[in-house]
Amino acid sequence: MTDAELIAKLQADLGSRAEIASPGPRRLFLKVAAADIVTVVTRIRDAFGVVFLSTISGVDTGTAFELLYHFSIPEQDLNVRTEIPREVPRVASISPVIPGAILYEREIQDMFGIVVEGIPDGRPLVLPDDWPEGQFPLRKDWKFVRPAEVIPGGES
Amino acid sequence: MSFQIPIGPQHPALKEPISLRMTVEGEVITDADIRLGYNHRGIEKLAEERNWIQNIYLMERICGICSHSHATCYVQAVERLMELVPPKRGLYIRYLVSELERVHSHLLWLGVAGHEAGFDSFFMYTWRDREIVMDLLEMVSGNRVHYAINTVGGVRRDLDEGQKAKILEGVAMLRKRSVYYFKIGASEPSFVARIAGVGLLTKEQAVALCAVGPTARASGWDRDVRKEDPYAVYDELEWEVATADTCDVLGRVVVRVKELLQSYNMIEQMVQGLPAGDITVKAPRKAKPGETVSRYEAPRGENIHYIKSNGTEKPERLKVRAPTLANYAATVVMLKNGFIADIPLIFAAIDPCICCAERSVTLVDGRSGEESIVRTSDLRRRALARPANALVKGKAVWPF
Amino acid sequence: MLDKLARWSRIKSPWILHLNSGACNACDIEIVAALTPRFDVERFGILLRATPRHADVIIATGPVTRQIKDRIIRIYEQTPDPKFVIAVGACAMAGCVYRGAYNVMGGLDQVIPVDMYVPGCPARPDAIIDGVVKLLGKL
Amino acid sequence: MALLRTLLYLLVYPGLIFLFVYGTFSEWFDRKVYARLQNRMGPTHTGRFGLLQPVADFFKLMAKEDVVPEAADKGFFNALPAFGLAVVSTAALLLPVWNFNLANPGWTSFSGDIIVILYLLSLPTLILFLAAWSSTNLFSTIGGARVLTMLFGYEVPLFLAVLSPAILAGSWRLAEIAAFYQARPVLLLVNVLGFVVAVIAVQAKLERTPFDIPDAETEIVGGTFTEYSGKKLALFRLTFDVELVVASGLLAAVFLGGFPGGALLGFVFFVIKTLFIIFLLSLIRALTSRIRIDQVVSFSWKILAPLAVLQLLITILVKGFLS
Repeated sequence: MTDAELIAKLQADLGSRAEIASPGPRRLFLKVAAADIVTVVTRIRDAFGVVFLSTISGVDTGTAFELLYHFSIPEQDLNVRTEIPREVPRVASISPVIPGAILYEREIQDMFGIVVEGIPDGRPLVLPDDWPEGQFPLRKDWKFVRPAEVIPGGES
Repeated sequence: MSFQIPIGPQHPALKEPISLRMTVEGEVITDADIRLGYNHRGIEKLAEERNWIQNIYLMERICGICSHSHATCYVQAVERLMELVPPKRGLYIRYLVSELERVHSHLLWLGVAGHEAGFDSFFMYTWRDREIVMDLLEMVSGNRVHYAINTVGGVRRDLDEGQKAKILEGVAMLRKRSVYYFKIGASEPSFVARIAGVGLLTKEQAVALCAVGPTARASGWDRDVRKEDPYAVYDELEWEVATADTCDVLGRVVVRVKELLQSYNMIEQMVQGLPAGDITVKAPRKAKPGETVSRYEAPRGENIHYIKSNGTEKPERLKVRAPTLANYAATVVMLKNGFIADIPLIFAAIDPCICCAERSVTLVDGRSGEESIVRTSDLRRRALARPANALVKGKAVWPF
Repeated sequence: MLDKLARWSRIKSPWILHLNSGACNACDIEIVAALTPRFDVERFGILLRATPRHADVIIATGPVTRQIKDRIIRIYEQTPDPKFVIAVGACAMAGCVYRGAYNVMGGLDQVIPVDMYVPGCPARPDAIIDGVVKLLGKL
Repeated sequence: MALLRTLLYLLVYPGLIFLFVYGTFSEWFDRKVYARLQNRMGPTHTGRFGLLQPVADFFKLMAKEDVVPEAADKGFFNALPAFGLAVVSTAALLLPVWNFNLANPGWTSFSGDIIVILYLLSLPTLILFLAAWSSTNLFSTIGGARVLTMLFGYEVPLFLAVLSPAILAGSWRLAEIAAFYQARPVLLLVNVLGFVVAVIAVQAKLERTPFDIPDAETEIVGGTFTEYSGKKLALFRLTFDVELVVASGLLAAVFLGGFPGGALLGFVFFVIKTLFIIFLLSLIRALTSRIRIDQVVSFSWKILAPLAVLQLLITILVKGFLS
């Protein structure tokens, strides 16, 4: 299936729920609303056989969080994008649909502080155990201040 | 009687820090849990503070074994963002190094598999041969491990005739030796008895759990980014995807051996068909705003970089998904109902590259009992959830 | 006399424990490569041991992540005296490219005392052997 | 004079000092063969050809700090290494190393000493298990359980294999068995099958690849020795070296016709024959990979034990034919 054919089919199937763009060969970007994410993922899994989730990327755009679900099928890369408001960082889990997604959802929870609702096993995990609560390193407004280093054999 | 044994974070079978916690009944594993986070360095945050060129060197240091994979995947993405077309000769040299790296990584893995099975002679022999490919890499790039041969828009060093001849010579030698050793390895009954039928992962499970690379291919799923999404030179070469259908550790060995032989062929084709011309084009300092996804078949499986640019010298967001991470879910399935003795083998069979997987990520957590490496808020909930976690010997002092 | 014997045996039989404190693997594979036929450190009586109780020399790589810091201190304490620590690679010396990242301590000497530094990113096997030999020369 | 002679026997040759020296030498020999088979040099720079390497290891460990884990059973933990060494050294005294007067046996040679030596060789295994158990480390505990499981596997084939030459010789005294085969060397060929079984079983007894399951470092770290350090570890290593000598000496005495020809020639025979067996053991170590514990048990009972029984049958048939 070529890119154009797939776009046409997806557009016909998903209708107004998704905006589809293709910035380069074999790369498709779908934009869906946060509320629709589970529906769309279920639909593309069932109708198009998209079962392989490569990863989920989070981006802090400054005004909102953007989540990208990178799926791959033999010929194309399908990237489903959704935006979540910064004030209410919540998104539904797609783990019931794609079991392999759980790892990436946990990562998102830890690094961005986005609450993934309905995640089967949502223990906080990414960061060290002595990590302070409420600190999310990949948010743009989070800055790391390096503590003073010890100079071995020196003063202090 | 069931009790838990911790494997790691410092364990001789794992050259990298990771913690596996196995619940065992006698010698049989009933449950497995993986806790990462020991190797989390925060590279994705660092990458946002460095410019496009500096990031190449940071990406290389995500992992020492597949350093070229990450750098190449990143450079591919940046070139797409900057709309650069590297010259053909540059691409050939870049992917020549890729295949040499695959050879070194697979030889390394075969040796490690032998070592995990207690077959140290096999380990010594494959690592001796690995030195040949290390020498070739050093000759091509000037470095044994972090090759630093990529740059945005091409590669940094050219090949001359003498080097080409040496590569061909080295590959011919390696092919001869590999074939011989694998015959021996395949006919050593105690080794085969250890790896056949161990760590089963059916094709359905591999698909459901999103396994990648040789792990998926050994379950009969012919997924290879080099074929699916042929980047750069791979559609000009003659090769085929290596698969096996035994779904066990033996199959993973077979897949890697087949890939080695394929790589030797590809290296020869690339050296012989090396086009003339420049090796690099000039790259701008800033990339246009935009985003791209770059895929690359690393020795361990599919490698994905997602890059978003905001038009400055630095990336807005750089996301790395290393192949090992994708295979962890499958590993937990493979470990269940195995023997203690099989843990290192099964775990090694996905060729875990923990530093790759952990440049930012972690997953399933597994510690409990008096060793609180879990958060205290979490401890209570887990204590309630799994009362069977108590240790048989409460006073035991763990060496690790 | 006994002291002399002990010192001689210590120089001749350094058993090492390999410790990865969050390195990128490069130094680690070079350490393992030092065991293999081309470099073969067993010539000098160096053996790679599995547990810290048996080790004399801890060879550590990596910039020390926050998570593994406690483990490193514990392994150091479990190693019986006399013990020596070699920091292999630029990361273990000062953090290398990870310097300034939020999750690394930036060097092994921030956590445990270090006797010898082996530079390089990664350090070559020859350099690692040289480091061990120089350390033994200090005794 | 007799007292001095006995003391000399006990302490110098073939007693403790000789045993320790020869034990370290055989460890060197084993390591060197193993390394050469792997394309490496092995110990080279400690003494001539690295001969002093095991000695250096021993002294270094003796000079190291001795850590006793808090949770360990201290009495057992401290006593067992010395006890193990004592047991294997006692077993060594029973070897017919120097010239025995068959008509007038000394107190180290008596009818039934072959049984005693076999039992004395079983004791280190039990000591190892106790040592592992008393260190209360989880890896050690698993190692200890594996030690016992393996004992269950290899012990019976070893006994059957070693006893069948004795049945053919019609004696339970090592010196007499050796003398029997020295008189009729052709009969040694009858026991070839038993020899193979015994070599494999001894490999298992000494916990070397492919049977190094109790201290498989990639699985359970240091296994039984995880918590041992310093002097105690040194003693355990020495125990294993001496056990290697004793076990190969036993095989040489039973299967290779003993050590004839008086003190000097007997000594030369002893060295040659034991080194030959140690060489075989090193060969097995280099050429195999570690097998699983369940595979050990099934291998022992499905292959080794039937072979040993077959050997026993052959022996009985040959004995009937001879008489």
